[in-house]
Amino acid sequence: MLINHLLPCGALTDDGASFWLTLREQEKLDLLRLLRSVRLFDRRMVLWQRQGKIGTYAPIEGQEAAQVGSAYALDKTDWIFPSYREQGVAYTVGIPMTSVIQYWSGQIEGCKPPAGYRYVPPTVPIATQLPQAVGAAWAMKKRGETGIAIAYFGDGATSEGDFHEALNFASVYDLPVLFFCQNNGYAISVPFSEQSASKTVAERAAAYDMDAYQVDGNDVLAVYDVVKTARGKQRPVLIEAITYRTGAHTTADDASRYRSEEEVRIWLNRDPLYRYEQLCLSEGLLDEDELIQEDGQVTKQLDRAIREVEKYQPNLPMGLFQHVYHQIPECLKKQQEEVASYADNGSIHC
Amino acid sequence: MLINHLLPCGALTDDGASFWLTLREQEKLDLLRLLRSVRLFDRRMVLWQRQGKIGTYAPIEGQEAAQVGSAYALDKTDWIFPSYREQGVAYTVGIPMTSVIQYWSGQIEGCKPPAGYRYVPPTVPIATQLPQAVGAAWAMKKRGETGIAIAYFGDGATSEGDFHEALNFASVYDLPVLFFCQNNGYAISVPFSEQSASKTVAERAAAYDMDAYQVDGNDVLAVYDVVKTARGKQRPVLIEAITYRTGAHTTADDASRYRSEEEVRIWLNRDPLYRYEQLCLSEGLLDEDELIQEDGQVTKQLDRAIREVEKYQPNLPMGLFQHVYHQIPECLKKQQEEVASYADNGSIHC
Amino acid sequence: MLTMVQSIADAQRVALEADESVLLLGEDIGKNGGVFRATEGLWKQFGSERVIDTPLSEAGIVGSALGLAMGGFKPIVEIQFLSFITPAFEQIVSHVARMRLRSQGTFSNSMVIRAPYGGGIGAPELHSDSTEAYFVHTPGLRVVVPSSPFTAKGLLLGAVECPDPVLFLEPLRLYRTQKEEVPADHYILPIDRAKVIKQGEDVTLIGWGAMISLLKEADQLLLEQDISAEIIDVQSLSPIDEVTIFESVKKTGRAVIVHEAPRTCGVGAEIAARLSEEVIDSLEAPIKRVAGYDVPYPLFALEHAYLPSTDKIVRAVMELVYFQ
Amino acid sequence: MLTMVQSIADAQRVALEADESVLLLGEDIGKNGGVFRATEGLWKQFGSERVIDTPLSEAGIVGSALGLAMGGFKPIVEIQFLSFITPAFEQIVSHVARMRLRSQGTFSNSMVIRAPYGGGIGAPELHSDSTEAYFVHTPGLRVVVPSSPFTAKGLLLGAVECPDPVLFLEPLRLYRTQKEEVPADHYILPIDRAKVIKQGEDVTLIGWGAMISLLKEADQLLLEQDISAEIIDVQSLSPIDEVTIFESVKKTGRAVIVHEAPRTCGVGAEIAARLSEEVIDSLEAPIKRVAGYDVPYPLFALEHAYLPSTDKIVRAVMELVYFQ
Ligand SMILES: Cc1ncc(C[n+]2csc(CCOP(=O)(O)OP(=O)(O)O)c2C)c(N)n1
Ligand SMILES: Cc1ncc(C[n+]2csc(CCOP(=O)(O)OP(=O)(O)O)c2C)c(N)n1
Ligand SMILES: [Mg+2]
Ligand SMILES: [Mg+2]
Repeated sequence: MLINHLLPCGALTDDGASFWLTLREQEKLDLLRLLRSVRLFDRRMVLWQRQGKIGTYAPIEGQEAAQVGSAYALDKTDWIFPSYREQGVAYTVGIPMTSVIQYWSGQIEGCKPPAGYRYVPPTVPIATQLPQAVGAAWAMKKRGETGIAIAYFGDGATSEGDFHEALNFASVYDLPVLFFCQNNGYAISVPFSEQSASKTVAERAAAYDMDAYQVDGNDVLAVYDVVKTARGKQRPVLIEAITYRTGAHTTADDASRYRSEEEVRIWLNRDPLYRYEQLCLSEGLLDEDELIQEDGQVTKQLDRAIREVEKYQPNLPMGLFQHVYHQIPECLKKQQEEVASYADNGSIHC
Repeated sequence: MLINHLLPCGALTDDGASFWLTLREQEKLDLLRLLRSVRLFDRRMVLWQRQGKIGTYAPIEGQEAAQVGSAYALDKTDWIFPSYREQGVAYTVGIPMTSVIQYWSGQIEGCKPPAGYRYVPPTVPIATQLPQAVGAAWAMKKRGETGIAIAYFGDGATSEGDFHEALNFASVYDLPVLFFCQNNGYAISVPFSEQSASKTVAERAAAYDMDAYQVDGNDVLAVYDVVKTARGKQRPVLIEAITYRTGAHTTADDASRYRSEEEVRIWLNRDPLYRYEQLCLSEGLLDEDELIQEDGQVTKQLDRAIREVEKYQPNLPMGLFQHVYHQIPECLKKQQEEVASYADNGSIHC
Repeated sequence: MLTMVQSIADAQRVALEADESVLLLGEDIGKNGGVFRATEGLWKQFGSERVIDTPLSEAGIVGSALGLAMGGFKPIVEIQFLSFITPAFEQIVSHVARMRLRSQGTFSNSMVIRAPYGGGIGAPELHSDSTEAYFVHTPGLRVVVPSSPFTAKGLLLGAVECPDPVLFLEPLRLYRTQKEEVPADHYILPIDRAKVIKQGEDVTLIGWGAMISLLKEADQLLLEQDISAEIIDVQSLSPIDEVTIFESVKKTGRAVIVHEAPRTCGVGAEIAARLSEEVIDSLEAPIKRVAGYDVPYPLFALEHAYLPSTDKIVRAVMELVYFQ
Repeated sequence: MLTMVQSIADAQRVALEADESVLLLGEDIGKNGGVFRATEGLWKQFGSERVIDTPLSEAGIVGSALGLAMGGFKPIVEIQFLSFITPAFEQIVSHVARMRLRSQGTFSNSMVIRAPYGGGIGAPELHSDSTEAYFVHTPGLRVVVPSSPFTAKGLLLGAVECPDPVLFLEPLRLYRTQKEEVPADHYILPIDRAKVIKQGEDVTLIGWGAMISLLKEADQLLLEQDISAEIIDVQSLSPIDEVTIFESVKKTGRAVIVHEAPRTCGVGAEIAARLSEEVIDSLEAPIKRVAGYDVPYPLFALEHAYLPSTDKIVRAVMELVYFQ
């Protein structure tokens, strides 16, 4: 049963209307600003990639509501285990844009979370963050902290063994971990119907005696509601957010090879930003001018951020050797000196 | 819903009575002889291990019905992927006892299936045979053969990622593979209740849109019936046979450390052999004297087999190098010569 | 004229045409033609029964490929990047490498596992690692690395023909950098031979894959210093063709081994160890390795500092030539 | 007087007592006390919140151990046999080894992964393999191997104290063969040092773990031939203490490296490679390896032929001593 609060046209469902009443104005506005900023940011990243300013990039357009809505329900003390496609989550919880840009520019410094954050560096090998999130949730439970760990992953990730092992562990030890799947219909080019014979991701929870929700992932209110509720359970929950990336898998991908324009058009009509804007405008929360003005501010911030990152000076030799071990071992010092000697004579540069 | 044909006392259930009517006398007798022989064989193996004639051994006492009943439903062209605990399966399908004894004596020659058999060498790393069985079933399907692959595994194996990946593959490609789980309640010392939060193995099939059966694994008739039916489907099926090993995990294990005598006693009262013997005796299929006489013959065969194996002469250097590659590569020939030189000077012996 | 990635697609096309039992399995290799287009056009030509888009499940892919091999098929598996072979590591080292031995020759384990690998192209994290040594240390497998479009096709077809399981590593950096005449039909290059690609007198430069172009560049620089280098393309990392390497080093008396993988326990260590055991009395200088450092492959902003370079190779050679 | 397996249990007891954040995870380590009794008595003493029987799920165990480490705990994981670490290989090489680096020092990846390993005890298939080289080739990990009850406790406690992830390999063959005085309380041996366990002049014998007793036996045989061997227990395979090895070989001029793992790309290759790079001018003979053959570890009826033996070691030494 798909949970839906906000229809593609911007009208609230009955459940949506009740939920809307429970929200403070600040929350309503935050969600709107976040959705808009995340989209701006994401589009900028795609542009910068084309301009050669950053490396290969994984766009999130179309998935903003799933990311913003879920992340907005989190606490600062929650553990967040993102995949590589969670720029909207990062933005929502307050990871500096410079960090995100740095990461996609191949600068390891972008992986360092700000002090106090439990935002784990993006995970590239599919599904591997799930058992780790289980462990982090376990640590919280053992310390009696009230908080959760959330693991973000895609529909393709459900086919990996780590998905299964993580859900099994979480349910055996009854740990406060949310498994948040953005089912965007594809693992690169492979549609979910070829990924799995079960029709939904959510129904897999039963195999672990685990609660599950299936939610319209393009509906920021429903996602926010569901994650808030799930978070409160302090138990393992599987959440499937049905969504779609309207862009390519990454900037190196050509999505027209494996899906039709028609399909994309259907999903463009279910745009997560449009519907929430319609709601906010019709509720008189903001007018178009205000929105455009705010966009200008965000754009300025983004441009500052990329300039910041472009100033990058490679930290050599330390960037290669520091933090591999807690101290640089004797044997590695020779290698460190070698790099230093090349950096000094200028034969290594950026 | 647990499928049950034969009660612990030897009485048939209603379903059991109907199934019994469909069996030929030969089948009825085969099952009896197999159950008895397998038990004799298994006990001999434990004894031989104690006498130092073979290495560490994994006994199957208590699980004979699950193994004999399932294997008896198979065809010679079916692919069989056993774990290390499938001596009853091996015996039933006609793998020579000498091979089985050789395997447990550390002689690789015991892994070679007789000509025409698709009986794969026992798999030690838990659950890894499952994806392989999927592939073998796939090969059959692609060739249009009517046959199945069956993978044998335990309850503990359901926690491994390979279990999940295999079931997912099988259902995505709709392959004729039977996943036959002997749920004997323990993975060495860990009870199934700590292995999994789902109460049964069978219910996991739903996550893959797959058919499943849960069957009394100590009831040879029900197991035979279920596997026969499942085999006929030519589709993926998960079968959970509820059983118990009344002995230790292996001859190196001390089961009294993790389970109570009382629990063992309960299961001794559900003995798979006893109940089927009672049925056969009450149906007048054989009398006790005949049984005892046949035991004597089997014992003689077993004693011949172990003597055969004890004559083993290590095949050096070839035993180490042959079949690693299809031909021995140049680099390995030096190593082969080295072994030969030690074998010649007598410093390597058995 | 084909690029390497085209020649790899071509080799697979030829293999699919020549042998009905050949199957392709992997993530995004069908409709999408592979994320690098290494299977471009094959799904269209051969259909989804032979060019199979699989779930995202490397253990499932390799495990079922083994079952298919046992059942008489010849799977060519694509692992999207070498780092993503780790979920299938157990299937490979405990089963694929051993099935022939364990079944005493009864069941085939013949398959090719293809994987793009190596750095230098500014790829995301874990997309540039060179982990060939894990597999070279795993008996029962073969490991083969081409260094040009022409060798890629011939070696890949050699791997397909081989009854043993072959890990076929495709240097990402070479996928599109070079075009070469590649015969359209079926031809095979031996997958157990190293190749002396340039004769020389003073030092032997030993490498494979993407390192070969680097060695050639370094050789140009060395020539300017009147140093004559012999270059060996190892190609077959396992089992390795040691004799070709020994012969060369006996002649030159000096060896520099170059690879991208971390130095410690890399394949360079094995080559150095064999040299130090077998030809030590011909050596006029230490054996040098120019390799990745003993750190995880860095995010790409620092990969230029991590990777072997002509500078590093020339410096190593100089140290050997002026060694006393 | 404790056996090695008792001293390992004792070290874990001491660690659990000394530090509340220490946790044990593994299959059958709780009620059952471990299949080798390496956690005997600990579940009773510390309860199932700290000595945790896990599902049969190595990726789950190691992955969640990493999460626990990030959350401030100090997991000691038992892998039942080293071969069964492969399902966790991805978690180990892609994450455990890198989390400190990737998070730029923010998140801890400090854990100990214990695994019994090695052959010679007639164990079933895949229960005797020595795959330490996979992990030595993985930067970010430490690999440590004890060779006696006393060093086992001190090194294990050193590993527990270390902020880096440590793979702690326990030679199965030594679990119960030797009893030794082991102090009851907490003591630490450095986990980054090799140890010269016997001085000698003519040849350096290099090994670790179960090979140490073999080296001692071989030394006795060599003494009868008036050959004086120096014996080095490497202990810390990664990062390796090369200096201690270099010093010794500079003195003796000859080196024999002994390990159970397949020869090709084993840790012996790395040691030989380093010697051939750093001390070649001190060498009076080739560097020899006595190692497992390049075949999968055989079923146990043939393991005696596969394994290094005193015969093989003595022969190798003789070849070096009479080399010219
Ligand atoms: C273990 C592993 N295998 C393969 C890949 C290559 N890869 C990167 S993204 C991707 C598809 C992921 O699909 P999904 O989980 O649905 O996430 P999405 O990209 O749609 O957000 C693949 C196959 C990888 N990163 N890790
Ligand atoms: C990957 C792997 N991990 C651990 C082991 C060690 N081990 C051997 S048998 C066993 C328990 C298996 O339990 P189950 O699957 O229930 O089968 P059973 O022995 O009860 O037949 C374990 C943990 C192994 N063989 N493989
Ligand atoms: Mg997806
Ligand atoms: Mg069991």
